[in-house]
Amino acid sequence: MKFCELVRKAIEDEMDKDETVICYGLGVTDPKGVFGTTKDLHKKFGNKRVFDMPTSENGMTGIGVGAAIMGLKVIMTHQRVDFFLLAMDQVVNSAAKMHYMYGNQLNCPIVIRLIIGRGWGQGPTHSQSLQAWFAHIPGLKVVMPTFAEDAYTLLREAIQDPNPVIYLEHRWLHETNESSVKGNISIGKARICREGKHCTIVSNSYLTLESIKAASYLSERHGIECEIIDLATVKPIDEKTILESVKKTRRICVLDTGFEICGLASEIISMVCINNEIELIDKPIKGSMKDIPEPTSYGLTKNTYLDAADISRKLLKMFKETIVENELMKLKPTRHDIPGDSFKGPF
Amino acid sequence: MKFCELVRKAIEDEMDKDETVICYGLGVTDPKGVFGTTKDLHKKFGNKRVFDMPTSENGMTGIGVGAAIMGLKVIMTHQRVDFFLLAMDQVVNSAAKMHYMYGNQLNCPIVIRLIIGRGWGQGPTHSQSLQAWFAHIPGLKVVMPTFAEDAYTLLREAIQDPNPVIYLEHRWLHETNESSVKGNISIGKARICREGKHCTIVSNSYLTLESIKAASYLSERHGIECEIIDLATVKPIDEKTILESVKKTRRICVLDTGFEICGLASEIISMVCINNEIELIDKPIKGSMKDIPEPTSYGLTKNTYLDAADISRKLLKMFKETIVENELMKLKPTRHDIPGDSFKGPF
Amino acid sequence: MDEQIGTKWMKMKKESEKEKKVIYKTMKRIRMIEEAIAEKYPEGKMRCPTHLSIGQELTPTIISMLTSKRDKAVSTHRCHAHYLAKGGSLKRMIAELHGKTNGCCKGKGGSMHLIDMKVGFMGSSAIVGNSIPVGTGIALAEKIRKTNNISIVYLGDAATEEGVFYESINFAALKKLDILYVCENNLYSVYTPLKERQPPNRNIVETVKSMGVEYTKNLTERKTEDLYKELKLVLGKIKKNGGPGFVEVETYRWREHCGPNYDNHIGYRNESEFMEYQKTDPLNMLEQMLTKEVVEFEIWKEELEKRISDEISRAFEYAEQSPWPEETEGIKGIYADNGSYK
Amino acid sequence: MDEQIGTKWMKMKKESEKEKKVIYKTMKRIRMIEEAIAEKYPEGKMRCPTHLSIGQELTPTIISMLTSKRDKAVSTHRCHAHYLAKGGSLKRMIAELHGKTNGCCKGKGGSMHLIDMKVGFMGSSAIVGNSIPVGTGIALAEKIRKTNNISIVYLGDAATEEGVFYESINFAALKKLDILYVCENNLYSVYTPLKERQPPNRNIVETVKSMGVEYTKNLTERKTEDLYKELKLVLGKIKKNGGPGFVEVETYRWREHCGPNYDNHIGYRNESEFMEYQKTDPLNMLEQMLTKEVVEFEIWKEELEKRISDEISRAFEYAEQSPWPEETEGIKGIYADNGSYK
Ligand SMILES: Cc1ncc(C[n+]2csc(CCOP(=O)(O)OP(=O)(O)O)c2C)c(N)n1
Ligand SMILES: Cc1ncc(C[n+]2csc(CCOP(=O)(O)OP(=O)(O)O)c2C)c(N)n1
Ligand SMILES: [Mg+2]
Ligand SMILES: [Mg+2]
Repeated sequence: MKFCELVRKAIEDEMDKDETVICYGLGVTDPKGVFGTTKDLHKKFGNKRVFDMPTSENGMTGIGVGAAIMGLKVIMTHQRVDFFLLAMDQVVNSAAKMHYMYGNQLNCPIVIRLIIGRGWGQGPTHSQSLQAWFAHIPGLKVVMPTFAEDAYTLLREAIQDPNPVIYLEHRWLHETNESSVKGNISIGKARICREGKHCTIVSNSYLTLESIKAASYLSERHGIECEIIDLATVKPIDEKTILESVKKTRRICVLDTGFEICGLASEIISMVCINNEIELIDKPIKGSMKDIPEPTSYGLTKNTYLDAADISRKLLKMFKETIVENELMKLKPTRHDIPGDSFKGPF
Repeated sequence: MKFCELVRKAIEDEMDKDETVICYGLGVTDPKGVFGTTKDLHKKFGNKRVFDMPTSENGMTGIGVGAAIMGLKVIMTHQRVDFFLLAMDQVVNSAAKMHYMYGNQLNCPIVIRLIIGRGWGQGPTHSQSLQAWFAHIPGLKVVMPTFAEDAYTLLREAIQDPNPVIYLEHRWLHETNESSVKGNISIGKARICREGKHCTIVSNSYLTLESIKAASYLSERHGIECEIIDLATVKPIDEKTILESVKKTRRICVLDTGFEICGLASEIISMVCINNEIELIDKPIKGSMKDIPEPTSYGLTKNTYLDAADISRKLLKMFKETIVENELMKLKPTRHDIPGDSFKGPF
Repeated sequence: MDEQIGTKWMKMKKESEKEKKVIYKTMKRIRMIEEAIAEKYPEGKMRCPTHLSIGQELTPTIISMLTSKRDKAVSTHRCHAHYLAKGGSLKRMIAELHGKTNGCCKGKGGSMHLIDMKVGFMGSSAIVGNSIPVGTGIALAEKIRKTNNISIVYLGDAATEEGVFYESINFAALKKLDILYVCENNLYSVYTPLKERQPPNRNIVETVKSMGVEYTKNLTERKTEDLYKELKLVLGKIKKNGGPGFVEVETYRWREHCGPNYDNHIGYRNESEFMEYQKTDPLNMLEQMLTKEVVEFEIWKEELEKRISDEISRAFEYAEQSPWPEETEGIKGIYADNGSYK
Repeated sequence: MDEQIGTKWMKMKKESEKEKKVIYKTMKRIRMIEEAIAEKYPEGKMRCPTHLSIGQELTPTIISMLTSKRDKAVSTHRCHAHYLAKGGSLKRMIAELHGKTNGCCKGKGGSMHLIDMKVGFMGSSAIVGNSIPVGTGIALAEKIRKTNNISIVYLGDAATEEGVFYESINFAALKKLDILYVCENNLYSVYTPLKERQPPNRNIVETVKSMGVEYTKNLTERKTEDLYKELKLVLGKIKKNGGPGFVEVETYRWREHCGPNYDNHIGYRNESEFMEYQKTDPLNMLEQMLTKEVVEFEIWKEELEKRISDEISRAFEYAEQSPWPEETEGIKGIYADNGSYK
């Protein structure tokens, strides 16, 4: 099953099991059902539990919080992270703090699904990937699945989590059906999705798929064995898994879909570098989105995103290996603004 | 002159010089004039240029943006950073991106003054220090003055800056009148406010005053000479000044008034650690706000904030010096929730 | 709306005496508690921003009389009267103001974050407008659960300037939620009068009505009888027919916005305006009326005052003797599952 | 408001022929441009989310006729008609859709971010509601500068669900800004009909009026004559007396929300509703009328279509031949002073 289908199935299964679960958001009940992730759920569960909503992001977040503290389990969806900027007051000043601020008397089980846009000229206001913002705020959990099966498992867990959980879906993952590597996953636990002894790559979301491609290439052509840690949960970060891996590899490359300044990659690098038990062989590598608003033009986005070729290049430099450009070119997609046939715009 | 008076003077001087400058915000024209920082300005400049506003943070930010792209220079004030969470859409999706997104045809000269609350039980929603959020967003500048004279210089420059500038004032600095050390300051330039060869302390806002106390103690009693860099501008970060200092001292302690995860301190540590020209002698030290919502109770805030004693302790550990607790205790304020007589609540 | 309600309840038959006394008792109690806080605040033991409700006791008093503990309420920075009228624990409130471990939020919330879920008081927020959608979501949950409980949302006049107010009203009307929005218009937001924030021809009641809210009304605390009748009517209709209601109630804050003092001297409002409102203070007016109407009211009143006064003393004692929270408590309870920090 | 305006303008004296032809010309041009975009979009050269204005040309056409280039306008994701009616450069718009360096945003903005400051088109935003306060701030600046220019804010029906709409209206009324808010109600937000977002008894015009906006009106594009008269009246009053205005105009989008296709088959709206609106399409109706009224209209029309068609071809040629932006352009222009990235 595809990522989007498994997101839908996670919601369906939880709604089946637990009648306190409700689900709403713009487009949730429309014929497209948020890229298929909520399609026809209202037909099964009725419009009391599954509904579309007014375009009122802040209000609807507060309403979700109110319903959640009354014991409903709330799933709210936004088609882009960017739209959710309107709701920061409710997510930061209400959802994140309530359990603490009211002396643990109530809790706020709300899952906020946010979709990260990419490609086909999404441009500056349809492509932001703000996990660092959410991770910065005490009281939130932040989940960012990569593999379709993990999306399922983590969403089910997020719905049952007694805390507010920000659940970030990458638009380019919706049509994928990568199954996860073996082993269980749960919130707070990163996934080692490739073992290796030379360098640890910490990555998340769509970038993990690029990392895997890069790692195969590096292994086959250069004998460099990367260990890939797919974060899966951005907060709380699975410090233990990361540190253990780095203790072994003594090299680290951190990749993140968000902006570079005060971003997640810097956090992880800092975490590794202040740790007393780790002595790195090489300087850490950081790969994030440049500190620029994303342009729209096909002509300008060519080098906006890191792909397997860029990642390989970074690692080859670290290992002082010769870079064979035309091999790297083969790691690039035909069209840089679409992942393949699965998504061709416009939205 | 005090910090708050110099903030006021900066606004007054710019309004005198440049009639396109306008200034508004909740309480701007009231008898208290935002802790004295805008007192009576409306009497001099009239209510077209200086006015109070409805409690509509997001709308009023967009309105400021609209006025700014028309060529007015806008100063907007909020009494707490926390209230401004309502306006993230306008600051991120409009102000920060407009110049870029519209192909450089217009620009958005708006200064957003935000006050960081502290002490007297300000609690979870009146004490947040979110500079990392703003620094994360391409297109914003972020200024955070420590010294009264710098507050003046940087605010004047911010008002004339053609870009949106977030200007963060710490509530505990308003009544201070520390004059800055010699040398010019400007946006993008950090201030070395103490020279030293053993360790670089990068700090900001009120924490710099604590760092200075700690550094004196460390120098006098332990012969440890800290170089203190007061960031002054949080974005763009003055990488050069920091790196040059660390090249010399080969040790770094980064202090920040914000939360620890994906915060400014992690960013600076990561920046230093990925730099090829720097080899540290000791692991970097990080000092930020713990990943918890701030509690209200006097009994719970005792160890919430770093003070000169905490900073000294961290550095003594780094240098493996003996820690004399009763000496450190003398570096602590009498009441941990007030800076002294200058601020005694309630707001 | 029913146009019959002008009838002078206050001058009506004996049965109403009981209600009047209940109102008086609740108001008086809140007033005395708030005055005690004001008196003791300068001692510096209640170390948090504190917004007193003195002058604004009547509306929450009546609303809580007309609703039950199963009905829910949320409130603002100025939440003491709402909390107390709803039946929130006095001891735990005073302990909270002292930052003590027996406080209603274990000291983590302070004066602006009161909560007592046992009586349906679901919390207050220090961010203007912030609790409006939360109260609306509470009503949504009640509706989904088919409980027939009403959600009360208290808000100030400035909160109607926040966009989230309209977003919430729209949703409540769309989903026909059983909710009453109570806008206590005390003419000021901090030191800023209405005219600097809203146009003079503004009519919030009309606005809310045009947005699809059926029961709306403009009220004032200067007319206790009408206020009681109207609130009874509105709440009755919500209970019976369902759907949202909105009332705007004119009221007046006596002391400074935040803190224990009077502040007429600083110049943002007229002494004469203040005097006018003091003259028509609902508590005093009610007291005068009861003095005339009720036999041996003075004796009853003295006893009442004594009782309240004792209760207040006990609450402060309780708060002062209540232990400080353990220091480690501060790093606990960030998450609901595994409470502690790292 | 003036109640005289019902007079049948369309049936009036010859002088109006000129206006009608101007309206027709502008609408027709926008329609043809949008249809050309729809036709070419599947070629995959315009690689950005694109929201067509087909069916919604009339209101911006009239408004731009009645205002000047000195007056300002801001718009939404569905901005093509607003931009073109205001006089925005066609070539630079098509180049922008192609992501080329001669695009009106140098390719950085795309279809949802059009701007042409020379004609007072101050930009559009892809975030629902986002440009409403920005347009309000523009009006504030004009007021402070005493220019007497009007600010036009275009918004969709869903944008009235965003709190910032009310915040902006309140401020415009408070400061008596010279601004016209134009809500184009096309009954849908993406695939969601009004009834799932707003209560049935909702009346946005009343709401805005109650908030202190003097000139408000409910209008429809189905009555071209009334629409013209009313907009003229409202804009005239704003120019003359100052202060804000608000109109809600019923309109209808023909194609899918985002993209070039028809989408009635997917089931969110009725084919019959669609047919009804097509029957009363203002452009067709105007064309029928002009056919009857104007001598040799067919010839004039053919020439017009030819001219527009040529213009469109030239614009697409211009766009396709326009160079891609240099790759380094992407990292330039983050700040207004020293444009480049690091
Ligand atoms: C979002 C936000 N903006 C500003 C403030 C600062 N503030 C605290 S109370 C207050 C006044 C609110 O006035 P009103 O709603 O009328 O309530 P009142 O104090 O009169 O009871 C303001 C502006 C805040 N707490 N939150
Ligand atoms: C804040 C925000 N929420 C949601 C969206 C997604 N979105 C894009 S267009 C649109 C529909 C808006 O409807 P309306 O305002 O009626 O304009 P129309 O498309 O009908 O012209 C929505 C919901 C967005 N862009 N911004
Ligand atoms: Mg008030
Ligand atoms: Mg619409």
